[in-house]
Amino acid sequence: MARRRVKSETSAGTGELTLVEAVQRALARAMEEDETVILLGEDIGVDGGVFRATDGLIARFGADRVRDTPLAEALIGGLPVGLAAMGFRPVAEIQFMGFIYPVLDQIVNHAARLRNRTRGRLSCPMVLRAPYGGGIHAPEHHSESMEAMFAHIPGLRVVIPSSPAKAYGLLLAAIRDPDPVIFLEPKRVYRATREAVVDEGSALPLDRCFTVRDGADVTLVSWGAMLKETLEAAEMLAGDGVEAEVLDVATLKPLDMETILESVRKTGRCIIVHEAPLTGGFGAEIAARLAGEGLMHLVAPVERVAGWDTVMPLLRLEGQYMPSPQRIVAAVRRVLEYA
Amino acid sequence: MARRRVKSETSAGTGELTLVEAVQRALARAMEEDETVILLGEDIGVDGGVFRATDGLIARFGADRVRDTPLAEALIGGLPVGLAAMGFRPVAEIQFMGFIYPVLDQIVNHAARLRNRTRGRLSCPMVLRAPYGGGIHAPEHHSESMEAMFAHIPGLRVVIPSSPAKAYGLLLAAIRDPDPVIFLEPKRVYRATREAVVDEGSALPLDRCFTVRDGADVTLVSWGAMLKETLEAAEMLAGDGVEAEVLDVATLKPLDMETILESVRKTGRCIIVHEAPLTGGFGAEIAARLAGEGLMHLVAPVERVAGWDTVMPLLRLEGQYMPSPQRIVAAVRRVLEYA
Amino acid sequence: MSTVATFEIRHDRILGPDGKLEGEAPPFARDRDKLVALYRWMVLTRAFDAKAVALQRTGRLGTFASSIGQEAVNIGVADAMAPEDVLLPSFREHGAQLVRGVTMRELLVYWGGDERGSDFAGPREDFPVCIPVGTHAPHAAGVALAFKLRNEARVAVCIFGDGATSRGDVYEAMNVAGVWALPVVFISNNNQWAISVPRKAQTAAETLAQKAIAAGFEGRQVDGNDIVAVRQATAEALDKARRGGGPTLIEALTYRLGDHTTVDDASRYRDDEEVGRRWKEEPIARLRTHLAAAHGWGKAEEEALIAACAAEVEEATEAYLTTEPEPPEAMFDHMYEELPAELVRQRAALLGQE
Amino acid sequence: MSTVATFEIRHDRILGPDGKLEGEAPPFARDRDKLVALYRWMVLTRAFDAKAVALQRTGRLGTFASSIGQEAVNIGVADAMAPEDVLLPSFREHGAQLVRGVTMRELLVYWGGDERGSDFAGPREDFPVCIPVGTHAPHAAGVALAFKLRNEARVAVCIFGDGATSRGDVYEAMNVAGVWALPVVFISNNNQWAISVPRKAQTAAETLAQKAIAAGFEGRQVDGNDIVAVRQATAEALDKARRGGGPTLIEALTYRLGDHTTVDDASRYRDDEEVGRRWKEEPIARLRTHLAAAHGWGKAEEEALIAACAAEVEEATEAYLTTEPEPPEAMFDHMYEELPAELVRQRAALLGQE
Ligand SMILES: Cc1ncc(C[n+]2csc(CCOP(=O)(O)OP(=O)(O)O)c2C)c(N)n1
Ligand SMILES: Cc1ncc(C[n+]2csc(CCOP(=O)(O)OP(=O)(O)O)c2C)c(N)n1
Ligand SMILES: [Mg+2]
Ligand SMILES: [Mg+2]
Repeated sequence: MARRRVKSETSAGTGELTLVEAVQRALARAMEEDETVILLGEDIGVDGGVFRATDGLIARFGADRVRDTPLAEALIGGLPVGLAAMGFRPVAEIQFMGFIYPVLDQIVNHAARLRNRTRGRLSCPMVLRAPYGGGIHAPEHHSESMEAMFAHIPGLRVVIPSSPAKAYGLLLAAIRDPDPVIFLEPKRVYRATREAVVDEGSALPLDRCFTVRDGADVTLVSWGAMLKETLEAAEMLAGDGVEAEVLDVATLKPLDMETILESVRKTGRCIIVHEAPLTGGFGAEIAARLAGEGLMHLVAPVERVAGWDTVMPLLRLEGQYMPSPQRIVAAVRRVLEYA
Repeated sequence: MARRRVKSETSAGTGELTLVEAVQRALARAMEEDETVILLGEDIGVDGGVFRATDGLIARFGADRVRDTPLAEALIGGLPVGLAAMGFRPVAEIQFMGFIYPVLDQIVNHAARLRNRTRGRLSCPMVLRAPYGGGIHAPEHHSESMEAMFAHIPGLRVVIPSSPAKAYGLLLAAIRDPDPVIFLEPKRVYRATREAVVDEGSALPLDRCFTVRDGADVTLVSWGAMLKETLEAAEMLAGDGVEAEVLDVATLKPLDMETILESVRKTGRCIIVHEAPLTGGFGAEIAARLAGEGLMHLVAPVERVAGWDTVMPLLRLEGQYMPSPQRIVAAVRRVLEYA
Repeated sequence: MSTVATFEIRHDRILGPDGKLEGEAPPFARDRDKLVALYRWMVLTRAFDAKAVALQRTGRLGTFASSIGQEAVNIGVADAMAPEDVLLPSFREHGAQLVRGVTMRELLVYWGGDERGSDFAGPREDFPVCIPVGTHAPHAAGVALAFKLRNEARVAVCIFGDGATSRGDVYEAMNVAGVWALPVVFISNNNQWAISVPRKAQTAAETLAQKAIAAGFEGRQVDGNDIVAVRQATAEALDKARRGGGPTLIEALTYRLGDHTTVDDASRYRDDEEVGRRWKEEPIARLRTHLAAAHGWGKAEEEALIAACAAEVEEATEAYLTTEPEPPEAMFDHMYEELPAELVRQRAALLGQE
Repeated sequence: MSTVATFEIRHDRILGPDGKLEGEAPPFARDRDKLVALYRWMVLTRAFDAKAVALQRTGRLGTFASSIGQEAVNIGVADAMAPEDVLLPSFREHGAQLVRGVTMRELLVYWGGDERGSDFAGPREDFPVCIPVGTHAPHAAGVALAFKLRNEARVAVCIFGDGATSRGDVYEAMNVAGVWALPVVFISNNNQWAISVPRKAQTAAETLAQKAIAAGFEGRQVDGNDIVAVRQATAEALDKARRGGGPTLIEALTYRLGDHTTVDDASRYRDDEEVGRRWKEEPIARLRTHLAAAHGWGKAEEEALIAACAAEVEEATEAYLTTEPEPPEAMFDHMYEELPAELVRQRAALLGQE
């Protein structure tokens, strides 16, 4: 189907948006630009999504392009493969990451390899969106962070925005990307802050880490919701004259290791912060690269401040599970003891 | 149901077995010992499993305890949860790892957390067996190695035997373990070698790495089918006077890091070898630990010799995908250049 | 051309919307004490629901899914079960859990964000609520297989919603239950909505009961606001399962009178007019009308019962609010029967860090 | 008690085992050229199958799944399709793929372990074979949705086996196809076995056609060894789908005369007696008998056709065996439209290491 540019209904320009509003704007922008973009998911239509990420889109683009699916996650993983192979750019939503596992069969066995297994004859430009992570006192099974599972799958891109502006630019890039992208949204940040977002359709790169704070003493690497704790830790450290450089990985796959190495070359110390369980989390990949190409820059052990290797607890103990600025600062203090 | 010891029909004692025969013996032994052990899977009954891992068991234990399921992997993940909660010890088989993804929902959301989410009221002593890995020129989707996905899930144990004797002892331990165990069998080794196996029901520990070759110059860490390539590499190196210590991780979760650290303390160098794609593979976790607790022992970068970050190719290029002794030796040579 | 198979789906209603018994009623439908007991459970459940919502609104409970309007399904199903049967509920079966012996305090502890709420003192083998929709259906098949293998005359009862019938694992579980003739009863608590998605958008099947045809066993439909029909159909299905007759799927037609959960706003997607209409069919008033007309149920008895239920709920709430918090290390202590070394270290780190 | 829904499953056979037309036959069933063309495709498919098995036995092909005995389903379905329709085959639909325009050489290249075999020169939008059983059913729904959204009069045709009907994703795909009235035809190529598991052990459903009842659309059964009935039922389903009538599930009753694949030994789990009986119903002989009796098909024509097919197969085999191997870096070159830096490095490492 020919891509047709539809004249923009959105009053382009800058606005102070929350992350979830930025997601909605990016979806609207992409749908206007390209009529092959269609949305699929549970409660994304009249309800506008349980987090309102698709608020108003069914009214604007119609029920053909904003489709409530039956309650069937394996289907939500598989329908887009057929659509994408026929030239559409489906953006599917899984309501919470805890319900994402049934899509893995479709993502690993089909979406991520359709291009390769047909030697380029068919491809799969789909985006799978899902809110991830804890911190909003959601019910059981609603607060998981399983990005590492996806980052291990060849053929995918895995993107996690940490702010409204990044959500907007990275989601547009993900939708325009010719290959499948897993786009995980930190629901804890959905409404936590507002940021100026220029809604003019410009995308951010899908292969770049962002340096969000400069510093020469230690490198703090994180992504998604944990950027907040990490930046708070950097503030606390600055109070004691410790300058932490903070990197937002943003795109886990493909990983921009150059930016991380460059920083560690300068600081010699690295702490990786993520919410997912420590063992086998994506922090391990970054630490492993540091143990490899980066080893000669390290003056101190690489520490990972992560979720414990336990099930994400129900809300009463949730706070004790998530990495805190205090845990990050404590880790930094330990690595600073090495000279 | 009370556990009842049934007198052994197996002529106990030592025999030269292949790995798949050792699996069959362990299953038979466990079923004799404990009538709550029951097998579930596709073609495990009259056919004896497509690899014959359950050969003859339906004749010996009956169709009630050796059950062919309908062709439904999500079910094969979920049925055992109900059985285990009611006091059985189900051992379920997924025919090939490429078809294992539909069980993840049940494993992550239920099997791995039933004990925790009921604070011990219910538990899930199930074993999920699956042949994994490449090298036998199987069709598309049959040769994956996705152990890292499971090793990231809190509440599981993940075990990968590398030899007949280990398969026997570790599988018995897995079945007797009170918590869910993912047991991945290197199908490439199924019939590749024979080894003396003492079939007297003694299990191996589920929290131990095995040192399979001593050496002081470099530590080679691997598991499953890759032990063969790793040992071949060690042989080649020995020819040139390089003594490699070879460790068989065997149980990836929980990881016995002590044994690995002890070796690296001695050698200062570590190469991790696995068949799964490099990025986010379980080798990353081991390398990350070395970058942390192990950093001060490292004299050279930790290298990972792994599958490429590509889809496992069809059989023509399979050999080019799998780590070879040559690639391992080349990595060792590189790390030996550091003094 | 020949016809190789024919099927039909029956619908049952015994107690009509006007509170009158239609057709022939089972003995218990004429037993005043039994009916009053069922009525009391429904009233208690609604009182509990209201309290839970109030606690959430005031920040003393987590997100909660009210079962208002669906009490007849919950109570009718659970009351028909034998104590030794096993219930596998979804997240909207508070009434059924109460009848099974789970306490209101335990339910509040769970919905308040504390895993101890699923460590029921009462029905030790009942499953905890299942949040991932439909994923408990395979467990029910497994539980039923356990009973069959042990030749126990017990039945697994799995309750899920209308939306859940779209999930492949629910189909896979029903299919294996059919081919292995497992002692399990599947209840589709059809409240017409899956959050904002109406029943009609979920499937083109005229009834949800006919989902059982694909699995080769009986599916039937009952008026889910008629507790007599629900209890009777469940009793028949349990009896069949106990006698080796295999599974049954019962579609209970009811209506979700409230929001999906305390974080949902149903006015975004359905109009009050529809809800108003459905209030006229709700199960509690229906039984009350019948009790009044047929059994002289009066104002005094009604007020006494309401007061008693309110008191029970208050007591449970009090017990919940004064429950000692669980220490943080508890998140480690039930991960494995024996905690691996690595987790022992992490547990220590957690404590050290406080 | 009332009845709220009734269903029936029809079974069709037009060309009987004795080679005689039963009941009323569609025009094409009386068209000699058409019947000969269909016959030729079936004979070619069987010759191809035999060659592929021989190549595997001699180490020149990977594991292969023969479709011997199931040719009528393959050819009947594909021949009814329009070129612009899209086929989503399982791994046992070689005949259907050939009719669609995939070459024997391409099929051999794929089964020989080379991804280029799925880069069809002919039907560019047809899907490659699907090895994970049933996982292509959701793709078929997606393809059909694409057609519907573009108002194209095209239909997705998804073929899977009897075992596949136990998979939840096949059910989920059928359910959404029903509720969205998607232009898709599902064909269950029921060869009575899923490796060693007989059809009866797969489900208690009397027919597989009735799986469609759970999804709210028509399911019908045909004699899968009767190519006339298969083609006609498929044509009717395609026509209905094209006219906006939504999906159909066709259960084609046939039999797997060979082993499951070249690594299977069916004698472990089924007796030759059964297989011998089934040989009497196989589709090629059936049509040959009819051609001979009704259209004077003779020895000369038969021998010429066999020889021509053998020659085609030989030629394709020769082309396959002389296909230049793909360079190893090809495993990288189609992972992404643009190869990320990390993979560029790995690709170089692969080449360096040779
Ligand atoms: C697998 C899964 N997907 C999505 C959700 C989010 N969710 C919670 S309840 C619900 C709707 C369930 O509808 P239904 O089965 O009819 O049960 P009801 O809520 O009406 O009782 C959804 C989509 C979930 N909990 N699990
Ligand atoms: C999801 C999945 N599980 C298991 C297998 C292994 N396997 C290959 S074919 C097959 C049986 C398929 O039976 P059926 O659907 O009847 O198709 P048939 O082989 O008879 O054509 C099995 C179990 C697979 N390929 N995919
Ligand atoms: Mg509902
Ligand atoms: Mg079959």
